[in-house]
Amino acid sequence: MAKVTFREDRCKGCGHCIAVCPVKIIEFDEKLNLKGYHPAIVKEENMGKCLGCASCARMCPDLVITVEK
Amino acid sequence: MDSRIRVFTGHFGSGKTEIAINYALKLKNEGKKVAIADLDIVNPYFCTRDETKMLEEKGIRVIATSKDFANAELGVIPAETLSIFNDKSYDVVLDVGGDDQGAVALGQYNRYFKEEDYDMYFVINTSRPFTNSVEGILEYIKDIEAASRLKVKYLINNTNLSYETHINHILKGQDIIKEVSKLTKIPIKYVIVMEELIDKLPKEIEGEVFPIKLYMLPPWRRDMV
Amino acid sequence: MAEKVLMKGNEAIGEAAIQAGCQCFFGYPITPQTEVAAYMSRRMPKIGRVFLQAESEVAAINMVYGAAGSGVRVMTSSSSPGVSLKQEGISYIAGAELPCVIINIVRGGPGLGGIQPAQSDYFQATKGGGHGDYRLVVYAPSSVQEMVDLIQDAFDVADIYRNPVMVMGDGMLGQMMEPVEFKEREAKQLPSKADWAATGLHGRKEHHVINSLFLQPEELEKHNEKLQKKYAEIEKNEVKYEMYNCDGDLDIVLVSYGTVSRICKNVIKMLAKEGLKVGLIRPITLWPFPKKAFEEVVDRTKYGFLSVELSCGQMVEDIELSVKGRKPVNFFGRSGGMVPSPTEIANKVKEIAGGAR
Amino acid sequence: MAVVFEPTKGLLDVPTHYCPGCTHGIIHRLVAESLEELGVIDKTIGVAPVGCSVLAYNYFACDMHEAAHGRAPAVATGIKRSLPDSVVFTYQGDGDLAAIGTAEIVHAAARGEKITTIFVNNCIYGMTGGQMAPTTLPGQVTETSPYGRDVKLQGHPIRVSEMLSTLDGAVYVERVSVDSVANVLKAKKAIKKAFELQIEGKGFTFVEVLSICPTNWGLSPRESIKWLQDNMIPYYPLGVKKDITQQEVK
Repeated sequence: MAKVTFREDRCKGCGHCIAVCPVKIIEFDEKLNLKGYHPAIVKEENMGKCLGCASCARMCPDLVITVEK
Repeated sequence: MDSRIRVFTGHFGSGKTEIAINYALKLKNEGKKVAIADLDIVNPYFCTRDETKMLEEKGIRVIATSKDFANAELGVIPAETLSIFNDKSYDVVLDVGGDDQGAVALGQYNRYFKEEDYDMYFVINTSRPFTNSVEGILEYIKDIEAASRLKVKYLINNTNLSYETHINHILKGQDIIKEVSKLTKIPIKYVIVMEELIDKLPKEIEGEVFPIKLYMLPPWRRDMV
Repeated sequence: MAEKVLMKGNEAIGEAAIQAGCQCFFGYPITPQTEVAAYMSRRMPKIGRVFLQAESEVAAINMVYGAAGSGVRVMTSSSSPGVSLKQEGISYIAGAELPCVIINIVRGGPGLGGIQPAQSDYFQATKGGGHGDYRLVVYAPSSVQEMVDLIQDAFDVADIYRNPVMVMGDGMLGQMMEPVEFKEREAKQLPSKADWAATGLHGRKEHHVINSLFLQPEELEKHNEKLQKKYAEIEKNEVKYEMYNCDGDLDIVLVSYGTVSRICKNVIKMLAKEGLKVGLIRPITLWPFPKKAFEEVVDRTKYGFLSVELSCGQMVEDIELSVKGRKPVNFFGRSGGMVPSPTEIANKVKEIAGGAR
Repeated sequence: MAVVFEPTKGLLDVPTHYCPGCTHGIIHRLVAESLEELGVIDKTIGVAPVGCSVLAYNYFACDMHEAAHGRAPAVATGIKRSLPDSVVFTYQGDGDLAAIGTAEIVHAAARGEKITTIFVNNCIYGMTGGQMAPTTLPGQVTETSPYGRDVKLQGHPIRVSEMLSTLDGAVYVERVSVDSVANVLKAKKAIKKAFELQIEGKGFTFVEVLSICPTNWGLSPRESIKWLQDNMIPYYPLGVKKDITQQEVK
């Protein structure tokens, strides 16, 4: 049981997190954030697959992600 | 008996150059054939080479970096210096740059100093900050002997405070230098004094009183003399 | 009273800085100021302070920048070409409003110039030198004793205004030996550095940033206005000058700083014998320039002013700005490392006075 | 649930100016985390360069000092010598460190200055808009090498880590990369070790980090990562170039 939280308004939409997620549950949101990006998110229904490995957070240049397990 | 080659060393700013110039003039007055060599690689101005004209007019041979290069900061020794070791008809005065950094320039002539006796003088001004104590002076003697690979034979008391020199400065310096002399067994050969103070010196002072005239004066003091 | 010692100007600079509490010295050898570094290298380690020979003047001044930002008293020393190299760092230090002391023992220029005494750095010292609207306080002592006294002032003034201060001497002053006394000075009440120095947080909430970059034009302009206000304060409070033989009616007033001013004093004595009444204004601060000294004598001076310099008239413009066209401003100088004799200067004075008659 | 990963306190909670995907953000975080974990944020002074990371002083939570282009190691020297108990780092790009500041970095290393330098190498000048850097690869097109860097005309790239590792004053020199999670972890280890050795007073420590510049390379962040892996790593091999603690063990 793990959980990732995205501070969506800090996200610049670079996609590094999406590329490194081992279970491929991160995707760009259809909505735009305050800056006009499609921020990275994990949909509620996919959160169960999260391993809590924090790969996404480690590749994020913008301190968007917090990971709990 | 004095040696033909006199080497003036000492702490930077101790007054070697003035003494060397005055000493060369004294030798000349005694009728000798005199050469003075400026081996000062430390100071950019106020050097023997600045007085070349005056010395040559008096018939003294000056060995110094040519005027063309004197301001090039090359810190080089004139090649002619060797001639003073080879041509033994000269009485020679060597004006060496201050401290061990200046004395190191003597090292290259070590071979000649081994072959021929020399008198190395160590000039002391106890109004200078690093040579105001027995310990300070001993340290400089040690460093300069090591750098030059030569031995100090005589001490010179050149204690002064430039245009503010009082007789008490010289006497206080004399006390310190006497202590150095006692510890090192190196005798005090000269006490340097400006002519106007000669009469104030006590008669029984150790060493010969050597009156000097100053040459290394800034322009505003030259014209006012 | 402390006992007098005989010191070379350059050594006295080192000792004066040490006594003023200079914690760090960063330098690079260049004639004719190398003895400053030599003196510091001998003394500083023995009293637990920092001496470091940098790889260049550029590095040295940036080390000063770092140390000044850390809140310690710091000094560097160089000569004209080296000071040119330091200008980048000096501009940053002025921009970041940090205190430090810069010694400049001037030689001839431009380019490599020559090592003999000169005053060829008047422009680079007083008109900025580096980029940007900034000023250095510039002291120009004329004796070894005055140099010692002014270095102690320099550290205080640097701290009070958070501004770099230059003490500028010609090579003669650096190389000559004179008796000096290191006077006991009353410790001044100086502003604390705790509210700006980057020393590590040590529990402080706000992080301190030493910086001269302002991204918004409005912010930079505001910063420049603040600097200008500070410079106006300095102009009001820190002007120093000497007026010599300036009483009564005067034929000519010489204007001269540094060691040349000592020659000028001889000239004044010489000319007095010939019936000419000559005064001397000796700026001790080159910036701020002692404009008010000219107000005192301009109306009493018959033939005007003569700037006597070891440069090609770099000070003349400042004198003209002070005299405001009310009297002629003449110039006599030697450059290339040549020092004028009293007779040369006296002849020039007589030429001006005679020509006007 | 326990927190596995959260933003470090070594960085202030402000968004950075860096382009999307720029790995400066990762490298900032690794430095800040190291300082936080070593408990030294309170006595650290960082020196920011001129270059894309010129505004680094706005992001690090410690005291900061901005330096002129290339002069960070000299500024850091001044700071460390006046405050010897502090932790001092410079954060410099390839133009700053390997061109205009070559003398300063070489001599800081040679003196064994007890500082840590984080050297961000992305083969290009970012701040001024994509000109050739000393580290630009042979054949690489930049604004000022429009026909590709011709080593016959423009000289060869400098492998700074290898160069500095020849100096006795440098005690730890490693080249790392932030192109993958595994390499980010290695980079973190290297940076933290560099600070540890500084704190132990061992000497000059240096970590070169291969980084990307999507904007000036004209590639997407993902393409940039691949370009780094395919082109930079072969020319700039990763790994420890010097480690006196290892030599001591031997």
